[in-house]
This record gives sequence, structure tokens and C-alpha cells, in this order.
Amino acid sequence: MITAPPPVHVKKNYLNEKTGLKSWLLTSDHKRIAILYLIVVTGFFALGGIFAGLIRLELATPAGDLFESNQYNKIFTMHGIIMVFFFLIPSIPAILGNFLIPMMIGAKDLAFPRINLLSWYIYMLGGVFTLYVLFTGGVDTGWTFYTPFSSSYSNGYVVAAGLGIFINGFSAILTGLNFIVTIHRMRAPGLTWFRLPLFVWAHYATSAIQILGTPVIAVTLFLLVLERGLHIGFFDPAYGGDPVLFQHLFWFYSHPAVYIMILPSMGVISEVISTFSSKKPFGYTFIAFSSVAIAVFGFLVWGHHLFVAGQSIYAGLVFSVLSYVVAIPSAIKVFNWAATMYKGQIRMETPMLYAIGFIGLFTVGGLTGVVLASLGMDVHLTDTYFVIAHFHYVMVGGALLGYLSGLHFWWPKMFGKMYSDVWSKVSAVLVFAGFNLTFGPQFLLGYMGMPRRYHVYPPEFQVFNVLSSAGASVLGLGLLLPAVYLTWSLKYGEDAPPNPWGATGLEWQTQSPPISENFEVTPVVTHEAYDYSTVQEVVHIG
Amino acid sequence: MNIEPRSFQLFPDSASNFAGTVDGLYLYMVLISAFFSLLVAFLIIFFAVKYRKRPGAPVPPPINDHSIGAMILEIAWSVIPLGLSLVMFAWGASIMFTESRPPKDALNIYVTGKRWMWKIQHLEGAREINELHVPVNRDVRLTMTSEDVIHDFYVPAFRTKADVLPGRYTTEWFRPTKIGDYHIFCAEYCGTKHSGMIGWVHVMSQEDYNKWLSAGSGEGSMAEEGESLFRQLGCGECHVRDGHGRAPSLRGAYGMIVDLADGSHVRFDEAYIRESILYPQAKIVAGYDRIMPTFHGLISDEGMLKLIEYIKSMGDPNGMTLERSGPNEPANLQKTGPQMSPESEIKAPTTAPRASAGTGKQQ
Amino acid sequence: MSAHSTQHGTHQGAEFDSDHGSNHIVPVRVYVAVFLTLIVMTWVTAFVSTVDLGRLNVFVALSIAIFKASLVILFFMHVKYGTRLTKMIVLAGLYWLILLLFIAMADLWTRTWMGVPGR
Amino acid sequence: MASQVVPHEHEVTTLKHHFANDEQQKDASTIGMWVFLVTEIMFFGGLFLAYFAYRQAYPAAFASASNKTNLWLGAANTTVLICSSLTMAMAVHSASVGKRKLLVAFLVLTLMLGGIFLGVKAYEYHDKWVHHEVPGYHFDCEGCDDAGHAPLFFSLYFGMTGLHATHMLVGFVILVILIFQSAKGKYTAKWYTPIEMFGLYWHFVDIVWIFLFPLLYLIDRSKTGLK
Repeated sequence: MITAPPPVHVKKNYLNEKTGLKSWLLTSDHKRIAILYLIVVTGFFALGGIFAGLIRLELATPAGDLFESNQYNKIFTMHGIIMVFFFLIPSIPAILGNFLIPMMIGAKDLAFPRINLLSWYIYMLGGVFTLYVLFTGGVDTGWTFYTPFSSSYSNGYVVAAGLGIFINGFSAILTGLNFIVTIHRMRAPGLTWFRLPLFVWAHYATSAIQILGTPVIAVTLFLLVLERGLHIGFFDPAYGGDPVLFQHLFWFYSHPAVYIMILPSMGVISEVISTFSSKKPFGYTFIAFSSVAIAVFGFLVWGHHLFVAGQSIYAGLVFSVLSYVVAIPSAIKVFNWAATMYKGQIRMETPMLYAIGFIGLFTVGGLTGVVLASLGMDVHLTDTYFVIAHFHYVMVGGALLGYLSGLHFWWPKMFGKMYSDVWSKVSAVLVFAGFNLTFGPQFLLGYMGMPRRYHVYPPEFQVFNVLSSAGASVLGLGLLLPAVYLTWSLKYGEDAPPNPWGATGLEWQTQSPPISENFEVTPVVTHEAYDYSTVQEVVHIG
Repeated sequence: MNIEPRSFQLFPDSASNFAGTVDGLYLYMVLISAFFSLLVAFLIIFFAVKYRKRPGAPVPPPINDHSIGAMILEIAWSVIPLGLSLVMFAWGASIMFTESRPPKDALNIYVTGKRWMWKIQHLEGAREINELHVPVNRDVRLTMTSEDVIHDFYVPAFRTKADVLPGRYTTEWFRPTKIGDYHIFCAEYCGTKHSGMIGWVHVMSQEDYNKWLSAGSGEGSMAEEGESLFRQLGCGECHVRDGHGRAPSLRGAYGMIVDLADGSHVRFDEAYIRESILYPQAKIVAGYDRIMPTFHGLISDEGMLKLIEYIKSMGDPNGMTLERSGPNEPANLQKTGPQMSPESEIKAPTTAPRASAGTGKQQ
Repeated sequence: MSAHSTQHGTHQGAEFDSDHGSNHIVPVRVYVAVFLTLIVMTWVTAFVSTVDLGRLNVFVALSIAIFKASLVILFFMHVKYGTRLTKMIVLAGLYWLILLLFIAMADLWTRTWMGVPGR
Repeated sequence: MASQVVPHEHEVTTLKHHFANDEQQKDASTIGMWVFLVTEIMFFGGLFLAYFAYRQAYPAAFASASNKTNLWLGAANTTVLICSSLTMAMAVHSASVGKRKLLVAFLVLTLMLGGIFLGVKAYEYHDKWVHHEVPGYHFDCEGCDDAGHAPLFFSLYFGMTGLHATHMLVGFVILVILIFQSAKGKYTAKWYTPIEMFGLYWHFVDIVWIFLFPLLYLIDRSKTGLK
């Protein structure tokens, strides 16, 4: 008796419950907003990556063959603006944070769902301004907009670019606000602060920085726009204005901003290392409090960007010693991650590969930051390629690898599909190798004294630049692969079980992809965090 | 004089008194960083291999991370890195302190950054663009300002740089220790030709330097040109040398601490001279009223440096005696307003000085 | 941490800290008293500024303003009757404002100490 | 078992699906509003830093330029704004006790007082425009000491008061919406959160002015006395 094959019972989930463009563009479901962010942020990342490729192409030769100086300046400015404000800052909080924090704390949604959608539209509006600037002529001030060049001498679209970032800032503020209220007031019963996943701790600290720091760059750009647009001189030396004051206001936000970029990645790495070692993170409280310590101390150290800018040496002393203090929590995290792997059951899946890469590269990035924090060394190395190498090691080696690790870790939960293990591991290795070849030589370039933002450079720097450009092509290829096999997995990937990696978070207790309300009934948490003895799911062996 | 392009170098030349200590600090830091990076890398790779998942192995029991041993471990890997880094801090701070205190007898050279070129003036009057000739083993102090945006005078071989700010003076000093030619770079983004704002430092033996200096341009020294500018602008009418004029005497004033009308004090240095010429009523000396007109927009940056050099030379006894224009100068106190002469240092007035801030008329 | 879903329908919201007086009714006479104090202090600070206290003028004006602001925060904005978390957020905001002002001003105050221009 | 309160037909439940109960929802809104106000504190904080930096650098210019502002008009304006703060507090109070007419009355009063405040500010701006005290537009600080640095004071004056006025205009728009909604009876003693949240915003704008008034109007008034 041949019975008809059982109708393929497609589980009801947040993706197929409601369909149509309107259901996406007017959604208030934190998971759909996360997907909207994923699409747009990936688009901006690609755009920023193209500019990075153009820069490396131009720098393969000492003379300015590919572009005019003016064009080159606009390209590196757009690379900076897009990567910092439109990829690094929103990437993990707006995509992974939005999707996962309500699920991790057992809530149905964020505290203010409509404000969450509003923050996406504000991000889009900021993006429209920046694309307008890009297509109508670009801005050539660098992503730092130092006055008086940006306010009186630049002929780029400084006002429009400033407004674009001004608007984009509010998107980050609203996301931060949403997270803080949600984490405080909407945890599931029994979920005390020390049972929270470290991912949530990291985002709590990140949101605190976003709330306390972003408004200051908003007002700085507001003053810049006033000065350039209405000739009201705030920083204009002709009236006795002080350009160093602009730098103080700018870096008061922009240094904590680098912690906005790295803290979420640290949250992801804590989760991934713990899951793939099947072990509770060693020193859970130390890792949790080091996130908060980074958020607090992060606001005291911005002056290390101004050591040679005409800042008084006494202030420089204070900023230098505080910069060494702020480096300690990061060191604590790295050592605790390594200790977590001790005596674990380690599975080298793709997320774990990226996490191992993160720890290695972030350690190098952090240590070169410690090198730059010393006054005497910074005098020689600031504004050279040493600084470029340092912050790319932290931003690409750290934040980007953390983002990729998180994306590969929660992809099955977000889309209910598994991706190809082979291709994802190949891409991880390519990214790691290409990255080191791109930015490793730049440390040596930096000590040789090649200044940053140079369109033309003396011939003795060419060897390192060619190596770096070669590395960039490998890195570029490595980063293209995920776009291929991840989108491929959406259609052809095998269906993902609720808990493919054997993880312990609440988000793994519900189906993948989850239903709109996340949980049929709000779970009550009774066990400590990261209790792997309770995990019985079949574990996916890549 | 063209310099033949250099070939590949792995390490920059060390050609100044700072290069040695900075390289030493760098070596210390590289060793510490290498040690910790390799330690962490080794740990994670070793653990990843040693504790890889054996099929069917039970879930590892959680390690008690609140035990005494764990606490000692946590404190250890906080305090040890902090200790090592504070050595870096102290060493770096000491280098920066020496770089911030130029010796008194240093050879003073004025640098003016203008979009995309370096204009350098020597006291003896020699002027250069994008070239800096200095004698070897002699302390050189650069007093720098910018005419437009922020630049940065960076000589990698000397391991020093300092931003050059518009509206303010900044200082950088070094003692070249090796004869040769070294790159000058602009290290603060300043616009289209930022990468073109480069030049060469020519470190020469003392004799070659003296020969170069004397063969330099025939104009008078900065102090002499400053003195003629001082007279042309009519500064001498109020700033009478013997102190009886309506304004304080500038003789021997440079370097002193001056009491101001509002009770505060300020050092009579380049910054104060410049501010009082451009914004005279900002810091009025105690006992004098606010009658000095503003010269904002009337004096070029080079002219300002010449005036400063002249005011400096008024004070020091072993400086050039300028008595010849002293008391026998015809008293022309009733002359009103600075005569406008098309001298190159006096720019056409962009903002015409208004009658209200005119010289000495309104009382 | 694994969680077993609860059968009973209602579930207790996340626990709050001890006092939650978000709908505390403040008597009108408190508002009027605070209002009058604010008006008086405004005119006091206006008059005091016409008296030459030298450097002290700044501190007097700022302390009056801080006093008035704290009155508004505590009574008009109900922070006095609010949750401990609200109080913490207000204090954090003011602390970070002080952080921004004093550390940045520290640079401006110490610029002339070294006596070398630009250092 | 407490008598089951049968919800009236028009009393729609205002509890959002993702909150456990009204208590949690109200508390979340209050905290969310205060976190937003912290961002506003830091937003104005940047301007205050610029003010303190330049006042410390150029005391003479700031003193003489500040004395050109009208002291008594500023004090009167501060009083107007404090009154509007009182009426706003009374509005929140009457909302909490469910008196709808009183609520609407106080909201309208707050709107009018705010309007008076902005009217005075507009007059002051016009007065400065006439006296050429707007930096960048043939600026001429008549009889100012250190006129070279005076534009910095007026830049900050227009920057700070302009930003404050913009915040008040945004407040007006929300106030008008609230007036219509409360007139239609949307807010009851059980749920008046929007009124209270707007109250917090309005009091914050008042606090900013409480600091702006002494900082901009009252610098070294002793020299020019009560002019």
C-alpha cells in the first residue's frame, strides 16, 4: 500500500509566517529587522571592500598611476567612512545582536520594537546621504574630518558627509538604547545577571558606549556643519578657534567607537570558544566584567591620538598610562579564552577556525596598540603605516573575523540551513593567510616611516607595498567565498536541527529558524550558564 | 641638488640623538609582543590539537574557576602584562620629555608650513623651500607654524615629528648625528598634494654648513628685517625702548613672566607676541589700557617670525646691538596710524582696521 | 543553562529592583514649592552676577544652576521616587559629562606648563 | 479573589504583546526615556566643552561679548521657561489623577509659555542681527574688548541657544499631538506614559536653559552693572 509521501511539512517560522515586501519593510520583529540589516550592511561592506581594493591597486606602484591625488584622497576617505560607520559599528550589534539578544534572554522581542525598525530606516537615510556624497563628487577629508581643512579648505561634500554620519549615529544610539532596556527589564524568570551569556554582557557594554559616546560625535559634526555651512567659526584659527579642540571632541567618541567595534566580536568569540570546547568559559565573571571595564576605561584614553597634535605633554602622560590600563581587560579575555580550551573537547568547525584566527590576530593587534600607547614610540610611529597595520589587525583581524565567526555560528539558527563545511573552511584559511600578507608588511613600512594617506611614496617603500597589494587580492578572494556558499546554502543547504553545534544558549532551545514569538512559552532558567551536561542534541560533525 | 632614489631598506637610518633610544624601546616592545603573541598562538593551537574531540568522549567537567589557583592565575596574567607595559610607558615618557625640552643654546630655525610646501627660514636670513640644511652634532630647534591647515614636520631618520598648527607655534628639536640626506614628510593629512609635501634634510659638516650659509641669499638677517618691519609698522612709537611710552618696553622682555591686567600671568614667548599682535586686547599687560590696534591680516606669517626674532634680539645683551636706531631716532609720536608701504611682508589689508580700533586716537 | 518550559500560563516578569514607584503621585504643593525656589534662584543668580566676586562668580553661578537642575531632576522628573536603575542612569550620564569636560580641559589647562610652544 | 474588573468596552488594553505586565512596560519606557536623555546630556556636553575651552582661553572677549546680551530679558525668559516647566509637571499630575480637562489646559499653557520663550529668543536674535553680532556676516562687535576673539562667543551663543530652540520646536510638535490625543481622552489614570515621557523631555530642555542662562548671559556683569 503506497501512501503518498508525507506532505513536506514546512515548519511555521518568522520567515514564512508573513510574506510580501510590506511585511518586511514594516516589520517590528527583531529577527526580520536583523535580516534587513544583514542585507544592507553586507552591501556597504562590499562597497567599502571595493575601495580597499582600489587603494591597494594604486599603492602597488610608487608613482600615482591609477588615480589623481584628489581621486585617491576621496577613495580612502570613502573607504574609511563606509567601513567604520556603515559596517564595523552596526555589523554585529545590529545583525547578530538584534537577532539573538531577545532569544538569549528568553524574551519575545526587544523593549521597543518600532524604535528598532526606526533605527534601520535612520541607518538607510544616513546611507543615502553617504551614497549621494559618493556619486556626486566624494569628500576628501579622511574619515577624521580634521579642521581647519574640512571646514575651510576642502572642496568635497563635507556637509553632506557630516550629515550622513550625524544621522547614522542616531541609528546606533537607538539600537544601544533598545539593548540596555531589554537586558535590564526583559530577562526570562530565573535569568540572573551571572547566568547571562557573555554575548549579552558584551552587548550591554557596547550599548553603554554607544549611548555615552555617539552623541559627542553628533555634536562635533553639527558644529563642523555649522562652521562650514554658515561660517560660524567654532574651530576657525582666524577667530582664535583651536583645531585641537575638534580633535578632542572627535576622539572622545572615536576611541570608544573602536571598543563598540571589538566588544561584540569578543562576545561572539566567548560563545564560540565555549561551545566548540564544550566547556564553561574559564573565569566567566572576569570576562563579563572585563567587557564593562573596557566600556568604562575606554572613555579615559582618547588623548593617545593627540600625542603629537599639540596637546600638552602632561595630558599626554595621563592618557598614555591610562591607555596601558585599558589594555589589561583585553589581555584578561584572551588568556581566559585560551584557558577555556584547556581540557575541552575541541571541534574545529568553521566558527571555531575564525575564532582561533581572531585570538591570534587580535593579540597582535592589541600588542601593537600597546606599542603605540607609549609616548616616545608614538612620536615616531603615529600617522605612519604602523598605525594602519595596528588598527586593521584589530578591526579586520578582530571585528571582521568575530563577525564572520558569529555569522557562521548562528547561520543555521537564523535561516535553518547548514552551509558547506569544506568551502567555509577554505575561505577561513584564505582570509587568514591573505590578511597576514596584506597587513604584516605594513608594520615594517610603518617603522620605515612611510606616512599614511600617501598617494605617492618614495621608491624604497615599494617592495612592502607590492607584498601588501598581493595579500589584498588573496584577502579579497577569501571574503568573496562566504557570499557564495552562504547564499547557496539558503536554497540548497540541508535543514538545520535546533542545536547543530551542541551549544547551551536559550536561542538553541527553540526551532531553527525560530517562530515569530521565539518561544511557545517563556522559558524559566534553572541552571547555571554554559552547563554542557544538559545538552543532549545530536552534534553536527563537519 | 637631486638625491638619487634609494634602494630597498628594511630599517630606517638612525641619524639623530633620539634614534638610539627609540630603536631600543622598539626592540624591547617587539620582544615582549613576539613573546606574548607566540605564547597565545602556541597555547590555542596546542590545546586545539591535544584536546580535540574524541568520538564518544564524555562532556568535560567544568573547571572550578573560583578556586585559589584560578584566582592566582587571573591576577598573574593581569599584573604581569601591566608591569611590563608600565616599563614601556616610563621609557616612552622619558623619551618624550627629552623631546619636549629643547636645549637653550639650540640653533633656532623657523619653519612655515603652507599647503604642500615647507618654507624654512634661518636666523641669518637664508630661506629655503622643502630643504633644510643643518650642521651635524649641533642641537637644532624648529619653531613651526602653518599658514592654512594642520601639517606635520616628520623626519623618520631622526624619529621625531610634531604637528604644525595654524594660529599657534609648535616646537620640535633634534641633534643630527650622521651626515647625509634624509626624508622630510608631511605626516598630517593636508589635502590634495599631501603626499607631495616632502623634502630633504641635508646634514652637513660644520664647515660646509658655514660655507652654505654665507653663500646664502644676501638679504639681512631675520632680526634686521624684523627691525625694519617694526619701524615701518610704527611699533616703536608706543613700545618706546626706555619704557616711557604708552606701551610696555619690549627690551629684555622675551622669556619673562608678565603680569596681566586681569591678575593672571603669561610667559612672554612667541605665542604671546603673536597673540598680542593679532589680538592685542586679549592679554593686556597690567597698568596699560587697551589702545593697541590689531594687525590681523596685515602681517604675513614670515613677517611675524621676523618681528619675533627682532623682539628676541632686543633683549639678549650678546645679541646684535641695534643701538644705531635707538634714542636719536626722530621723535615722531604725533604720526597717526601705521604707514602703508608695499613691503612684501605687509599683506594688503584684507579686513580694513576700523576707526574704532585705530591707533591711540580714542582714549 | 537549559530551561524547561513552564506549564502554568502566567509568568512573573523579570524581577525588578526593590523600589518601583513609577506611578507615585507627587502632591501639588511640592511642585509649587520647587517652582518658587527656582524662580527665586533665577533672580538671585542674575543679581549676584552684577557683584564683582572675581573668580568666585563662575562657581556661584554654576552651583546655583546645579542646585536648580537637581531640583527639577528630583521633583519634576520624579527621579526621587523612581527606581534605583533610573537613579543610576542619571548619575552615569552626569558622571560622563564631567569626564568629558574635565579630562579635555585638563589638556587646555596644562598647555602652558612646559613653557615650550606646542608642548 | 479580587473582584474581576470587567474592562470597559472602549478601554483597549495598552499592554504590548512582548511585555509581561503594565508595570514592566511603564518601567521600561521610563528607563528608555532616561537613557535617551543621557544621550542628550552628552550631546549638549560637547557644546559645553567648547564653551569652557574658549572661555578659559579668551576671558576678556567672553566678558565683553556676554555683556552685550540683555541680562533682564534673559532672566525674564528663564522665568517663563520655569513656569512652562511647572505647567508641564501639573499636566503630568492631572493625567495621573485622571482629570482630562485639567490635563489639556496645562498642556496648552505649556505650549503658550514655550511660545513666549521662543518669541523672546527670536527678538534677541533679530536684535543681534541688527547690531552685526552674527559671526561670519560682516561681524562687528561694537566697543568689545578683544573683538578678534568675540566671534567665538557669538558662535557658541548661536550654536547653543539655536540647538536649544530646535529642541523646543521638536517639543512643540509633540505637544500639539499630545493635546489632540488627550482632548480625545486617550490618556487615563491607568495609562498616561506618553505624557510623562514628554514631561521628562520638556524638563530636560528646561534644565539645559537653566545652565545656558548663567553661562551665556552672566559673565562678569560687574563691569557694566545693571545696564
